[in-house]
Amino acid sequence: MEEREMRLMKGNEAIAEAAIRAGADAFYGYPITPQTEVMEYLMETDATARTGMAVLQAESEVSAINMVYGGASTGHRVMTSSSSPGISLMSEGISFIAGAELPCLLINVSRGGPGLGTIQPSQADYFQTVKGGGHGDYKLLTLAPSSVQELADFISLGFDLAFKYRNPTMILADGALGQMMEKIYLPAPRPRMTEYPDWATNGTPEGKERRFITSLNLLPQEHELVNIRLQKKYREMEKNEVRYEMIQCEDADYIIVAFGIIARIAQKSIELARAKGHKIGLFRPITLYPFPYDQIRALADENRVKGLMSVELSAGQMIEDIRLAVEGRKPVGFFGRLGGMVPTPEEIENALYEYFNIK
Amino acid sequence: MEEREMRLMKGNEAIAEAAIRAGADAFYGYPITPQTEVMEYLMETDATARTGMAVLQAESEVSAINMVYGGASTGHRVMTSSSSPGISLMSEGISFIAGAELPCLLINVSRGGPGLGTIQPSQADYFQTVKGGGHGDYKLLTLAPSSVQELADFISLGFDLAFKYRNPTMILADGALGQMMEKIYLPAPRPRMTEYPDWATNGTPEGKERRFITSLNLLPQEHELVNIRLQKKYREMEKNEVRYEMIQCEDADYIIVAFGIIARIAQKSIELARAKGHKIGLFRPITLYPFPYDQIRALADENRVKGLMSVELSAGQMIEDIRLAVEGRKPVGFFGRLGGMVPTPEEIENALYEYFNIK
Amino acid sequence: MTEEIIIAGFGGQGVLSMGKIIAYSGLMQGLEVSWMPSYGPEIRGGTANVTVILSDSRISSPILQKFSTAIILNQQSMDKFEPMVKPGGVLIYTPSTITRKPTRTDITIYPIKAIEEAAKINASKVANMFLLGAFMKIRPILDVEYVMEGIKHSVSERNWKYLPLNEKAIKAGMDLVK
Amino acid sequence: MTEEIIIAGFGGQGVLSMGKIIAYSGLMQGLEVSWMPSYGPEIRGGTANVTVILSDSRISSPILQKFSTAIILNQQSMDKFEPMVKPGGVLIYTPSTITRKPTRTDITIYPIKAIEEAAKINASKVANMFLLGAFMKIRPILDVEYVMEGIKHSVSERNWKYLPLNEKAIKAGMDLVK
Amino acid sequence: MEVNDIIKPENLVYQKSRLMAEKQFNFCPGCGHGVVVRTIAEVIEEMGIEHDVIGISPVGCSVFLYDFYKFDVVEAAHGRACAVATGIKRVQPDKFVFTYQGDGDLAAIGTGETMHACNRGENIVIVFINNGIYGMTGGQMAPTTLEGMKTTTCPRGRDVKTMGYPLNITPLLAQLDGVCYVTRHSVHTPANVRKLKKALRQAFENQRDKKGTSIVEVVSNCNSGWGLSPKQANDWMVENMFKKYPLGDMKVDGKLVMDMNAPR
Amino acid sequence: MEVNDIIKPENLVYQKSRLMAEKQFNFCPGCGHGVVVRTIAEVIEEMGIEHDVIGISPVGCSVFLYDFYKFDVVEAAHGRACAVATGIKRVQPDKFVFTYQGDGDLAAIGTGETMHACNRGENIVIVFINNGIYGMTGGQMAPTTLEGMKTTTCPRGRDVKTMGYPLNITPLLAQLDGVCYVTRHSVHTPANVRKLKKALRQAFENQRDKKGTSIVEVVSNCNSGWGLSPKQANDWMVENMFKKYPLGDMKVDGKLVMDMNAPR
Amino acid sequence: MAKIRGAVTVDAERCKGCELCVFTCDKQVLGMSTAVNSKGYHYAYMANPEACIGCTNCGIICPDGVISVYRVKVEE
Amino acid sequence: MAKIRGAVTVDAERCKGCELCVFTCDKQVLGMSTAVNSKGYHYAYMANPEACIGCTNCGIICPDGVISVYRVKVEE
Ligand SMILES: Cc1ncc(C[n+]2csc(CCOP(=O)(O)OP(=O)(O)O)c2C)c(N)n1
Ligand SMILES: Cc1ncc(C[n+]2csc(CCOP(=O)(O)OP(=O)(O)O)c2C)c(N)n1
Ligand code: SF4
Ligand code: SF4
Ligand code: SF4
Ligand code: SF4
Repeated sequence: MEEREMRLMKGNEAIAEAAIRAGADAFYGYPITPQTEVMEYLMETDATARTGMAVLQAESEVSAINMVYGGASTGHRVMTSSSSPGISLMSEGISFIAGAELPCLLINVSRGGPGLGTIQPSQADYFQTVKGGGHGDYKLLTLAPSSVQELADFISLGFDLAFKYRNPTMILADGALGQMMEKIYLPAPRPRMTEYPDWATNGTPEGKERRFITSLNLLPQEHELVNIRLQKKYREMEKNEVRYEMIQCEDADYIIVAFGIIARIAQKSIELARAKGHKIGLFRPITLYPFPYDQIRALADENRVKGLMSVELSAGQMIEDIRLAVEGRKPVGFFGRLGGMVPTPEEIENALYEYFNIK
Repeated sequence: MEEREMRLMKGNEAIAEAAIRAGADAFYGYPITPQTEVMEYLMETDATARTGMAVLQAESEVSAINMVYGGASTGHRVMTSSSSPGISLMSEGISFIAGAELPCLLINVSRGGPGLGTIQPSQADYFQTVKGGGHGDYKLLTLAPSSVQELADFISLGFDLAFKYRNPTMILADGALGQMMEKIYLPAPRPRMTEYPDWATNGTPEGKERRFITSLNLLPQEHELVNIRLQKKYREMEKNEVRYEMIQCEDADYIIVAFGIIARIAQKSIELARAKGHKIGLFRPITLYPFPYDQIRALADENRVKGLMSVELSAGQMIEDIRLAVEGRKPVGFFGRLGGMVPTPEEIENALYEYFNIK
Repeated sequence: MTEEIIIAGFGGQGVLSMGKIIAYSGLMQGLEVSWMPSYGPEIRGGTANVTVILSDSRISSPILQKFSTAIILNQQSMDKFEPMVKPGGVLIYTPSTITRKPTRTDITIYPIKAIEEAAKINASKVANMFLLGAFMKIRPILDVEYVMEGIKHSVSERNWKYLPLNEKAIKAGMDLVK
Repeated sequence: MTEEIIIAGFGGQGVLSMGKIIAYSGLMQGLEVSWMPSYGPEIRGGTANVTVILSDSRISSPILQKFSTAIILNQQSMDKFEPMVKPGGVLIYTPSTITRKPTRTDITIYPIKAIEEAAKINASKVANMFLLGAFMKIRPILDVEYVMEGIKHSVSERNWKYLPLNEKAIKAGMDLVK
Repeated sequence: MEVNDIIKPENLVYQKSRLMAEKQFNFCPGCGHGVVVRTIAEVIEEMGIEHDVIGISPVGCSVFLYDFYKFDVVEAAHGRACAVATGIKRVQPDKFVFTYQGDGDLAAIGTGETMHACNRGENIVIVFINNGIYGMTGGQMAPTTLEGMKTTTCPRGRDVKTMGYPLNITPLLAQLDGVCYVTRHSVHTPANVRKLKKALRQAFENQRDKKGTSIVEVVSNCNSGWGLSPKQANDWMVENMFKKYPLGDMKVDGKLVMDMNAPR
Repeated sequence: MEVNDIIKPENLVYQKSRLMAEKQFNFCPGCGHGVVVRTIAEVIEEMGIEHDVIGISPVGCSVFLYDFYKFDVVEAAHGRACAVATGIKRVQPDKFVFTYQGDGDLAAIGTGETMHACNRGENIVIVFINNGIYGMTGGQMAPTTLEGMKTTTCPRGRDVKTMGYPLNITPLLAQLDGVCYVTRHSVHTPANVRKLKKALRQAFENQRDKKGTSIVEVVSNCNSGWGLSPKQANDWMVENMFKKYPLGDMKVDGKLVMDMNAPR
Repeated sequence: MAKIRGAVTVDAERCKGCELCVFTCDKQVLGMSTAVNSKGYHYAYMANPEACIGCTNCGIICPDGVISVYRVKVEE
Repeated sequence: MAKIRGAVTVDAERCKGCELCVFTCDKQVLGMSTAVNSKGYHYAYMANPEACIGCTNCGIICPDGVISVYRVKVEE
């Protein structure tokens, strides 16, 4: 009876255990701190023996993402995880996967950049994840967990969304989430797939039309149609998949917007501030793409709300999306720590007081 | 007497000839359409014989960008050029170059994505260039030429800015610019460097302190300082290096914002519209990073201006920067063609009429 | 004055180089020029075309959907570009490689037997120069002397020995226009 | 109730595993817990520390700058964490590995000779269990029975044979607190 | 007897495989790619495995492989065919997976993917077209370009001192433990095509028998890139390419059969 | 005679090279990395070329090479040291450029860069530390991990059928025309260290004489990753690693000197 | 005595005029048309049909697979 | 007769206690301290200084380069 089993687990281990339970068919990856425990756990607990899942250490991240491309093209549930520099190496492959409309699960347990940087937690890959990354007009469905429990829960959700839209899902975590242990309830195991989608190139059964997977269209008029189809799909995602959490926003004069681990810390700041009588609320985007523009705009539209502040482990990236939502309605402040540093609840609290001149 | 020599040249050839004349020390690249002629021209005209410049065909883009990293670390003028998928493969290396603060020149003669896409012109790598791309908080000085002449002129400018800020410069061109021939005046040749910057790891002369190049800082408190230094540098660039062109904006009721080749086409649209009595202006960002936020905001602040429209060869990327500049002051419309398609002047004209309900 | 030309045919028919010569000639003559090919199909056996613009003022868009002159060397290109000639414009084509004749009545149409005539003087390789000559006669923008300069610039030095042949072909092409 | 603990020392002194046992024990006892290491230095020979939070309500930030209890095993960690103990908090340390004694007067300080005592019974490997015992005595949050459960969960089965030794060490550690 | 009396269904002795799709090849006239592509289809047809085949097209002149076949094909990014094949094979170990790759794809940008798939002994077939040049992008130097040979990125001939030596990669791959079968062929004569077909069959049978990686190299022409007519290109190939890349088996059934001391 | 009478500057017969910086190594106790790093410094010091040297540190346990030396060092991205070296050497052909790389760096993620730098005969020195494991990230499987050997990503021992075979890469690199010198050493005894030093000297002299690529492999320990004490690790290495990776020269002055038919 | 007679069909529209079949046929059966197909290629045809023995060589060598080969045994 | 005497210094603060020098010294000169340095390592020292012949082996094998070796020729 493995259902809803309680465990104390590292985030990275939770990813691995949840993947096995989500019926993942393959994990292709390459070691990199701070997420190496994902593959180590899969190997240690012998995922292959447990469910038949394939686990393979690739020779590089470039290879790993292209293995994912291959596995995904057959309609199987395949995944990889890496950390910032490794994700950069995957950019071309990710663009190919998005262009060929293949479902798969990507995980970035990100660390401080640019370059080799540090191995400490960072959110400076926000832009890379939701705007740029690879070339061309594409979007990754992006989930941002803020606890080990969510990290685990988002694995099967991530796969399901990926298959729903034939689009890669990215889970943007960070080194702290990967390394910390928390109590989690493990999701109930579900079996691996036995039926694969119609488009999958997994060998053409007799009497069926053969399939092919490509992202190439030399004729621009044809390629434009592909792009239009992609954009339509993105509009669908934007309509259906926005996820967020609001904490004590109902009466808040000021709103902190933060995702991932930093939302947890900001929540503590809010407790501290409220104890002093300051009404602060927390808006936590759970999907970074699609971004909860409308919900943030609605908050900014409330007369009560005097301002918002983006708190990030970066020099200010998500703040652009917040500003795009707010469009000048209210001031949008910023507080961030860089290069692997994590602020304390008090620092955030004080930054808020300072920016909005709260006494 | 090679000064200001007039030529009919392909954009790609102009890049190569201008690089030789800019005193480039090395070109490391890998063939990819639509920019392969850059290296071909360097080989055909024997750049090495002309100036001693090193020209090397790498085994991949990953290798090419890391060769650039190496050459740049010695304080030499090194460059590469590629097109969209190749640039994606360079993402990790670019992040390393930015993190280690190395000057170099990167060129993206971009094509339609995502994935293998088409080889036709596109601007869908805007986000990749100015926001995301590699991991971490870094910025590429980005120049967007709209003619073969500018393409040539931006080579030495690009190198000079790169050395001024110890930062990579990216020239974001597109397949049309790379492939078209125009009359250009070639820049006067300048010699290769003979003195290298102090920080360069080109062998420590006797009595000097040795140098090293890295982007690693395991201690996050130290890495945060590096990031703060980077951010300061970016603020400097934002102060000093914004470049743009305004065409007939003085009396314009509506402003088209467009960069690169598409600005040329939009200019024709403006001619057509003005012939019909519609006062349309063109704002052309020349630097995409730093983006001319203030100038666009100032335009949007003018009472006369009723709206702006972003015209792009993408699903809408630069429009986010325009909206960040405008912040709701005026409506911001969008017209774009995707996946390698290029709109006609008439299409743009009509899109403008439609969006702003002009009759 | 702005002349907006499309030249279109199979790869190998000298389409791009004819465009290049026109552009170079314009340059020699002090005009603004742009030359924009349908580039690098990374596939073989497709059609090739090039847009050449000559103007006495700055050229805005190098990419066009309407042309003042079309020079057409195969059927596919005829199908595509006949409708894109501006009313009052010119369409030049090689009848031997065309199965369906152009039907527009609001433009001037010139069938030019460049291929046959070139074959007659054993100069099939310069059939495109016959067309160039015809174009020069029909649209008298470029002077022969500048065009010869233009050719000189657009071919490598070791091919200069063919300059007289080219000149001959151009002149013959001019004569084909009645 | 929220107990915010920092445990810090050299890698190899059992810092992380002590934290893990505390966290697991809390879990067994029905508390909310979080365990946040200073992780994977990708370099060797540095210091290791872990933040463990036990609480009867949802834990917000797993990363803290102020602690109710600090358990310190080397000088570097003493320098860093002594100032981070909340007024009224507790600081436990191993005197033999510390050269500069703590000086705060607004907290309660317990030197615990865990290393020497462990050596005495030939159990240097479980010196950290002595400290655990002392902690349990000083901050009576965790019951021994749950702690033994916690140890069982946090070590692999083949190491269960050491459970009695661990229990002995914990009890001895408790006795070290006067 | 008239020709029309002969051309009757019952007299048919050769036609292209029914696994070839209607789409015409985009290859240049006379390019060896076409022969290889067709021959693969013949082998798959004869083995009757078309319902269990997944092909992988590379980026290169054969990028449109997926347009040419009537079975499943996945288009890989440039150089990554072996990684894509691995990704497919590991979740579908009972399917037949083959890659089709040019020299730039397999031996330049894809060197790492190729080496490691072979070293892992991925149970796949690798068809490797060595034409000494980058065809698709218009004739640049490839790793396999011969010394002194002219391409657009070595217009005065490959200078091995600065540009590297012609990379004879299959003999190296043959030495990897995971590799079962390595053989080199050509398609310039019908006899050679027949030999290639046998080799391809052997390769797919190895895969069926789970013997590890099989590599079939085809030394081919690129008449466009070489600037020669198809016939001239084949002649040039025989005279020049075969010296550096001699035809024959290198490894059979896991055993090296080449002269290890031969110069390469 | 008292010890203190002996310990006098004039009696000094051995100390670490003056090219070593003050910073302490971050290597684990007893790791072979330290010995190799120091030995390189000795060679550079003895050749008097420290003003013309640029070293390249990889990503791996030796990532901080730049902290250890008193000459110029550039830190490369994981696997790209050979490309970085190429980029440097091509603009500074008269400097001495060397890379220092682990097995993951050189033979997994960097396979392409390594192969092609060697094939181009880049005139550089490659120092290759083969410890059969990924040290820096905490002991995962490397391409060179032995069959059956346990690591965190093959906790039940490397299963060559699914995880690939131990990759013996230097004999392959030795077969590339651009490569001048390939030799394999170890640092577990003073005699071996002395041999290594000679080899390193040879390699740098090759570079001085513009002879192409020189590769010095060092079979080393990773006691942390292997879960052994330093002494045990060295013993295990002698017994197990040397079988698969025997010490000795493979190529000298452009000529192969290894038994081409030996099993690898 | 039995004699082998062969014949081939060439899909003229798809022939690219590479002439490899012409060079390959030992019996000099094939030749190239003077006319071109819609792609502008001269295509192969049986210039000397009597000589064909249906050996399939031309079919095997044709890169574009446009040749089908037929063969009969004829009693003389 | 001339005899060779040697001695070594160990930078105790930088010694990581790997013991490789101890195993390497044929003359059993070196031993490990019971005390630890500030990093917590037991460090090497000359346990048997008389025996040292200054062969440099310990210095060469020390991964951290903490050993310096001295040698004199002593006339007996
Ligand atoms: C990442 C990337 N780099 C470069 C290219 C451009 N490109 C397309 S095909 C090709 C090489 C083709 O040569 P080869 O693999 O030898 O195959 P061939 O065309 O000769 O059959 C290159 C460099 C690309 N598409 N993607
Ligand atoms: C792109 C990228 N992928 C992965 C890593 C993580 N990483 C750091 S070092 C290393 C491997 C180290 O092993 P090796 O090269 O054998 O050197 P060693 O540490 O054993 O000396 C890895 C995978 C990284 N830093 N960058
Ligand atoms: S370019 Fe070369 S390889 Fe490509 S199709 Fe043409 S002849 Fe064949
Ligand atoms: S079948 Fe044989 S004989 Fe007949 S045309 Fe073909 S090659 Fe010639
Ligand atoms: S081989 Fe095929 S394509 Fe070539 S000429 Fe003959 S029939 Fe035509
Ligand atoms: S110098 Fe030689 S004899 Fe002296 S301690 Fe070192 S190894 Fe032993």
